[in-house]
Amino acid sequence: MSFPLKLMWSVIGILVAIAYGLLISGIIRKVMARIQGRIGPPVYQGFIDLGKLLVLRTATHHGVMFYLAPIFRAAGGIGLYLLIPVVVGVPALENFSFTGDLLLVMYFMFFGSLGMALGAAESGHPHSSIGISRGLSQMTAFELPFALAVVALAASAGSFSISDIVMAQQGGILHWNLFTHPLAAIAAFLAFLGMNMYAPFNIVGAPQEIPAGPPTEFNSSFLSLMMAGRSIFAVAKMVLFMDLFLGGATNLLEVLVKTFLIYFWSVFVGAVFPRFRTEQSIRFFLGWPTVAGVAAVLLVMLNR
Amino acid sequence: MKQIVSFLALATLAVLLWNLAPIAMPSDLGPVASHYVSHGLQENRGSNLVTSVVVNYRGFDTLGEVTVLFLSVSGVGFVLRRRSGLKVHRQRPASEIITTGARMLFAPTVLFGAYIFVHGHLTPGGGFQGGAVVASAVLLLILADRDLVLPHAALGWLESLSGFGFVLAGVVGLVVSGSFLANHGIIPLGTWNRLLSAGIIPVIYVLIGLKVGSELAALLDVMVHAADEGEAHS
Amino acid sequence: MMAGNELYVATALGLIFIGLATVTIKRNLIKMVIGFSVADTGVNLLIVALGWFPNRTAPIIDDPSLLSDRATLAVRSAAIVDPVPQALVLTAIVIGVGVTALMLAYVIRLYATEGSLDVSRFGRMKW
Amino acid sequence: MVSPMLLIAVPLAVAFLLPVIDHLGRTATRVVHLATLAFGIVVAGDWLYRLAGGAATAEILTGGWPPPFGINLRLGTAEAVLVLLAYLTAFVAALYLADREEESNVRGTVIQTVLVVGAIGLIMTRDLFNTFVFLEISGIGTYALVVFGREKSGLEAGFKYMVLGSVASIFVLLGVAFLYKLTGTLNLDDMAGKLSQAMVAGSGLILLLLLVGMIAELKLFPLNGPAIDLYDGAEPGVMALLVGTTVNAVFYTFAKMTALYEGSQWVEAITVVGMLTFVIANLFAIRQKKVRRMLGYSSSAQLGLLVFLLPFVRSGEILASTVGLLVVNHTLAKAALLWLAGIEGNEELDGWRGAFATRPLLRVGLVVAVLAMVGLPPFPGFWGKWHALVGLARGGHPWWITILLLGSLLEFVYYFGWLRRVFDGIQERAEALRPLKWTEVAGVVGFTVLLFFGVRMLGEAWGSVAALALAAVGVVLVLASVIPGRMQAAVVLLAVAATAWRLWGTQLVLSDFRGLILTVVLFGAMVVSLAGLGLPAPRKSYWGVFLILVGSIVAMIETTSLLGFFAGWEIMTWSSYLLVSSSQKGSRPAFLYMVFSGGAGFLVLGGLMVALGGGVQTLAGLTTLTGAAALSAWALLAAGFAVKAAAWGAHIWAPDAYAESPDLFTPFLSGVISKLPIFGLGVVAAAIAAPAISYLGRAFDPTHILAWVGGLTAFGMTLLAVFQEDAKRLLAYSSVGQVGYIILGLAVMSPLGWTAALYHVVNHLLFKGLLFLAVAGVIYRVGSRQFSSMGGLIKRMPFSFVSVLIGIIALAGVPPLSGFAGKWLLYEALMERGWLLLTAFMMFSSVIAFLYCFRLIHSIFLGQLKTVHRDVREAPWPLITAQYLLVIPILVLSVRPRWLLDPLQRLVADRFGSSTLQAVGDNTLVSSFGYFNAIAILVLVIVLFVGLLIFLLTAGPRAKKVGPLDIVYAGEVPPPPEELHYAWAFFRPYQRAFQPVLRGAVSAFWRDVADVSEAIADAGRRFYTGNAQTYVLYAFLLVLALAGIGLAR
Repeated sequence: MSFPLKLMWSVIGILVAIAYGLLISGIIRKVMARIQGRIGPPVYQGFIDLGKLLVLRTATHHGVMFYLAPIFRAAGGIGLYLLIPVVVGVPALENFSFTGDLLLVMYFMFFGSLGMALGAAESGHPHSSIGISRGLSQMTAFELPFALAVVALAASAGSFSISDIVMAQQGGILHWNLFTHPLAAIAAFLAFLGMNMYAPFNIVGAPQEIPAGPPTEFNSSFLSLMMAGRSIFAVAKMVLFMDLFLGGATNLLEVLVKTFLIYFWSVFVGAVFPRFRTEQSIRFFLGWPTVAGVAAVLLVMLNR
Repeated sequence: MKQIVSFLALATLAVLLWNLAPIAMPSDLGPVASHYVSHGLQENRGSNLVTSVVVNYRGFDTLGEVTVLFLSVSGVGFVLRRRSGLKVHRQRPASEIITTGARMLFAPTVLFGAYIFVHGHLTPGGGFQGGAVVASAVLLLILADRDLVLPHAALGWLESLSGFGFVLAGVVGLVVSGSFLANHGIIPLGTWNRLLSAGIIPVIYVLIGLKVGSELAALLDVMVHAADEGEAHS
Repeated sequence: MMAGNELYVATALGLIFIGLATVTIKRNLIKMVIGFSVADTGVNLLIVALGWFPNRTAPIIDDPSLLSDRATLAVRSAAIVDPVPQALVLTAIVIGVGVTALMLAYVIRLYATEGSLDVSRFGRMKW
Repeated sequence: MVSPMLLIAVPLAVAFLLPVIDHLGRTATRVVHLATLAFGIVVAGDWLYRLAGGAATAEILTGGWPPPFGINLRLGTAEAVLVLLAYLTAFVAALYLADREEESNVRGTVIQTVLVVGAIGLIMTRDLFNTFVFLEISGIGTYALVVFGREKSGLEAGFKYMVLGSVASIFVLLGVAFLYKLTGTLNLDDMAGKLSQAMVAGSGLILLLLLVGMIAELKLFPLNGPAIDLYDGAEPGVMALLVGTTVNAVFYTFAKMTALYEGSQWVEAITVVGMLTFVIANLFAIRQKKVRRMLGYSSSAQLGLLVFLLPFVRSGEILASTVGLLVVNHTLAKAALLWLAGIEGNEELDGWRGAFATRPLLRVGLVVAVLAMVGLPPFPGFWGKWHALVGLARGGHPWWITILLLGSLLEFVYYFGWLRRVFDGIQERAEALRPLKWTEVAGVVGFTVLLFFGVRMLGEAWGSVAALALAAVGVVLVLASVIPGRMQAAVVLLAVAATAWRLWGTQLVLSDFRGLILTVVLFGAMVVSLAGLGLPAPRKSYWGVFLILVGSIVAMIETTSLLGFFAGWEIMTWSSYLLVSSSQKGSRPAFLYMVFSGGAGFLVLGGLMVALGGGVQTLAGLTTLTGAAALSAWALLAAGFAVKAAAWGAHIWAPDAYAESPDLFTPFLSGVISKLPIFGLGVVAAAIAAPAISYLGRAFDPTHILAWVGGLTAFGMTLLAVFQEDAKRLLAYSSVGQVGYIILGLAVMSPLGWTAALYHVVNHLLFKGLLFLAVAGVIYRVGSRQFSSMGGLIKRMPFSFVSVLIGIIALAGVPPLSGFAGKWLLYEALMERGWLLLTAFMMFSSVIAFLYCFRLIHSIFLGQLKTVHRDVREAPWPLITAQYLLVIPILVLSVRPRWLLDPLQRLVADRFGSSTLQAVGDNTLVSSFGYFNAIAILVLVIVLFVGLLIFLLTAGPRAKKVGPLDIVYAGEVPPPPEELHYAWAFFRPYQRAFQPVLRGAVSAFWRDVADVSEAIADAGRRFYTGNAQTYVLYAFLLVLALAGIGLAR
């Protein structure tokens, strides 16, 4: 398909993804509220916030990096989304996955967070720095089980290409990596909890401790851009997990269902557990999830 | 403890060395020795073969020997150059008998020593023995009178020149017949069993005698005066 | 009348033993020096003994009867003892004298510095 | 020409006359004395010249009779060398002692002269009893002279020495007499011929007596106690004289005597005693606190080494000239050191802190002498040791080689421990020192200059004009310390640029391993020297030594021979050591660096020796090795290079060395020096890798070890880097970690793995050099390395900030910069190899790298600006320029990695065949596992970035900039920036989480190694009780022991 057309499709995709991200986060907040016996905000609260932030009259910034931070954030989210094929086989929804393989995706995940961290750090607010310190720490921690899982999958699929991995899972639910590589799945989905940073791993935002964490100093349009970035980032991650473990998708509906399930998993956990301390969370990821991951890799090696 | 160990070790060592006894038993003369015996007289005309070995065949050893003596005398002088820290209670002067005896014996002893080293190539003894006898004469004088002051300058000159003479003789050999301390074509060898024979050997032996005599005398002097006040004279 | 020279060798070894024993066991410096000269004497005696032969004269040719050939002045090799060890001994003795003299000088100075002749007092430098 | 006899006769005659001459006054004595020695130098030199020119060996008769009837002497090349050496030393020693002769007297001069005579007699005579006479002369001379100056200690030492010496001479005399009795001759050659058939029962004992006597005279273990006391107690100047005369002479005498031991049961005894002395003396020396005593142990050790070699010389396995080199080296270096010890005058090792700080010439002398002593190139000792080892290797004595190298390592420990103190506290020793007479310095200067004759051999070994030229300019710069530092940097820049210009196109090609590394080196050197225009040089000699370093590296890369390679390697080691030590607190880390590098060097040497034992001469020839030889060589080399690369387990030296080395040098150390082990692995070790790895077959693949070592290094160092509070230490750990990735890549042993590793070599040079330079600039301006004392500097040093930003993005491997390609290649390679766990492990540790990357940039540039830094300036322009010289290639690589990858592919192809890495279209790299398109990513990112920027600028209000303290603070006035900046213990929670693995087991292990060996040394040296009688007893026990062993045979 021609390049402009592809471009158009991806722009649409991006917008949809952002919307979906906002929506889903709204749902989550609602669910949480209900679990805790509150009424909670309306489902479309996310859109309201975004709009409000966009139309604010004043904005302050602390310097170049600070200014660029939201851009890093958003670019990271959107870029990640664009690197992952949403529906393999449908060119319109394969985005720019030809640019690179899973390794690229894994590294690109950090692009946004790191850039944003730089900006937040320039704000000079101690809470931002503390939040970043925690965020990075946790990030590295859940990277280990995730990496192990990815290596297991890639090894068995014989490729780092997401499309190939998806293709390798075609032909019925039981061919999904979720079931063919249960251990890898366990490791990855536990890591996923950390990626989403809901309780018990919400140490970065950590309301009662460091009010908003890194974004403390951000306001108005900066914040809006960040929100957008974060939500599309979330969607992208879900799509990635879908491709890796749930055999990808053949149509958008399937995407919706699968991603929602994946997301709900973290919500479900988050609703039940209180927050970890940073070192606890790190130790957690280096514990059983890692063991599961190692086991998964060893299994793959044996099956060679 | 250590003493015991040392004793045992030494005892074992002695036993071990006893194994060498059979080697030490008389056997035939070695090749070198028999050469000296069969050609020594002809080559050096020195009746005293030991002397020809000492002064000619192994003359280089003897030069070293003289050097050793010279060195140790200088060494003693060097070590004793400081006089600090020694207190020697003066003993009373020697008795009349000793002084007179010493004076009486001095000249004959020196003469005897001279005789020995002059006849070194004919009769037993030689430069070293003669020199030692001469020095013993000096010792007699010192025993008789501790405050005796020897003519250092003269001794020094004698010492130096006689030593230098020895080396010179060697170099003459080198120049004349191309070999250090050689005994050919410098002085006619003469006939054996005569005082004037054996070429340069007696000359060297006289020099040695003078050197040894003066050196030992100097040595005695330094040692006796080791406790005296003031810096040593060089 | 002994055929070999066991007597000399034994005596020599005995002297060496006594000398070295004195050196290693006596603590008095002077006695150590004496020990050395005793040992030296032993060695010298041994050397001479090495050149000794039963019933031969000293290597001094003072009468023609010792000559086997008057023309070449060749000496009957069976007539005399080995002259070489005697030459060596002469050197060895003189060297011994020199060393002893130096040792005594040392003792004088050591006594002057330390005021004692006990060898164990002179072990400051170690390890 | 003059008869050699006069070499003895003249000084002797003079000695006899001196007392008389002295009546004319002390000056006359001194003039005559010096004149005599000068005469000797001339004659001996003339003879040496003729003999070297092929003249016949001079045979000298005495008494007019041929041997064996008369005593004869000989003057061959060996004798001539030693005689010349003796006269030279005596001459310079006379000068040195001249000003102390006031408190001495003419007898001192006489004894000095006779000592020379004794030495020369010993050297030249061929008669056994004559040897004894001269032994006594030398002995008595020594006894007499050691009371020179320092009477009390001299007397004590001298007396012990005399006692043992007299016992020894009794043994020798007995031996000689009995040998005469056995063979009927006293001439050495004659006797050696007759001895074999004259052997009878018990005659072994005779040789034993002689042997033990000589062991005592040679000062070998266990009879070296008094000799060591002598070094301790006597006037150093006198000891220098003895080293040059008596010591050498006695050694040569023993060398002549070995003819008698031909085929006897004592040959092994000689070997063992020698080596035992070498190892034990060196071991005991490491605990010495007194300089001169330490030198005594060292001399004993050196003698031991020489004696150890003698039997191999007889058996023809080692050339006599080899031993000669060692003798000359030891004489010159040890004499120089003794004179220096005399000039400095401080007995205690710790008193040497900052010694000669105000006397650069003497300091250079000290360094040169030490380098020569421990056997480093280009000094003669190195060539001697090398050829000796080669001989041993050819003869098949691997264990002797091992022990010898261990002993040499101990030597490193105490000699560089000494230098450590000297380099320590250069400031302290500024007080006025007593003025020196030229006569005192003459010896040091003269002998250190003489030591440089080894350079000739260096030229032969290298044959690289460029390298020699660079080194030469370096030497000039060292001596021309008056030139200001920045100008020297300019000279260096020009010299390196010229070299690059000369080699351009010929050697500087990326598609060849040497070319690649050479490019890295020269580029790095140029960048650093450019930066040097902006920073003050840490030491006057800094740039000179730096050029020597560059020269040695160039030579190492260009050479084709194993010898040339190792010579370059060692010079690289010591020159970099000097550079590391040249900073304020550099001395201690530099010491550790040197010891570990020494160990690494010896491992490499061991590997090379295995190869040489297999008859290999050139690097190219290595490929011919097979089987066990290949494996052991490979293992040793790999181990050596791993240690030098500070791989996990041997990494403890690295952080301090990096952190404390001068800011100007760290980029080079990290960017270039740390790559040389990789060069070694790539060129030397890899050449034999194939047979080595296949040797064990499927049983076990040794590359696994290398791989996991690399992996552990990468992980461990990265983790440690996270917790550093010091910018340079952080980067230091990071560097070592990065080298871990490279080692891992090489260990994969596949085309892709190598491509990854080499790509990373270049990339690491670029971004780590960049980071170190940027940090250097910051440190230069801020005056501290602590994160806690920085912060918010982005406002003051924007350029440095940008450099660091680019640097960390490239380091972290985050797309779109060049780092990602490296990581991608590595993972693909690991997956291909099937090392899945390692892949995940590396992904993990490379993510941990983000932590310290962020830490670095945040704590320095972001956060709150300290009040004191309100007006710091940007780093000096040369520094910035240097940084952007590195930024450009990074960006280029980010756009088109293929510009580097394609040559690398070709490079790797000729070793492994082509890799699975293909290029689809123009920009997409495809491996068997995955793909990525650098340009596409870059475009994607840029488009998004620009788009969003435009959005941000247009949509929403115009943001207004607010001050750093204008932050959300619950309506309170925020505290001063010092308290707001969150930099100290930034990753505290992370540290808590990893507590279990951070116990520092490795450093504990090395500490134990050090403690144990020191404990052994301490316990061992009690053996020297200091009691004369005990020492005599040792002599008896030695006889009995050897007799028990030997006669049992």
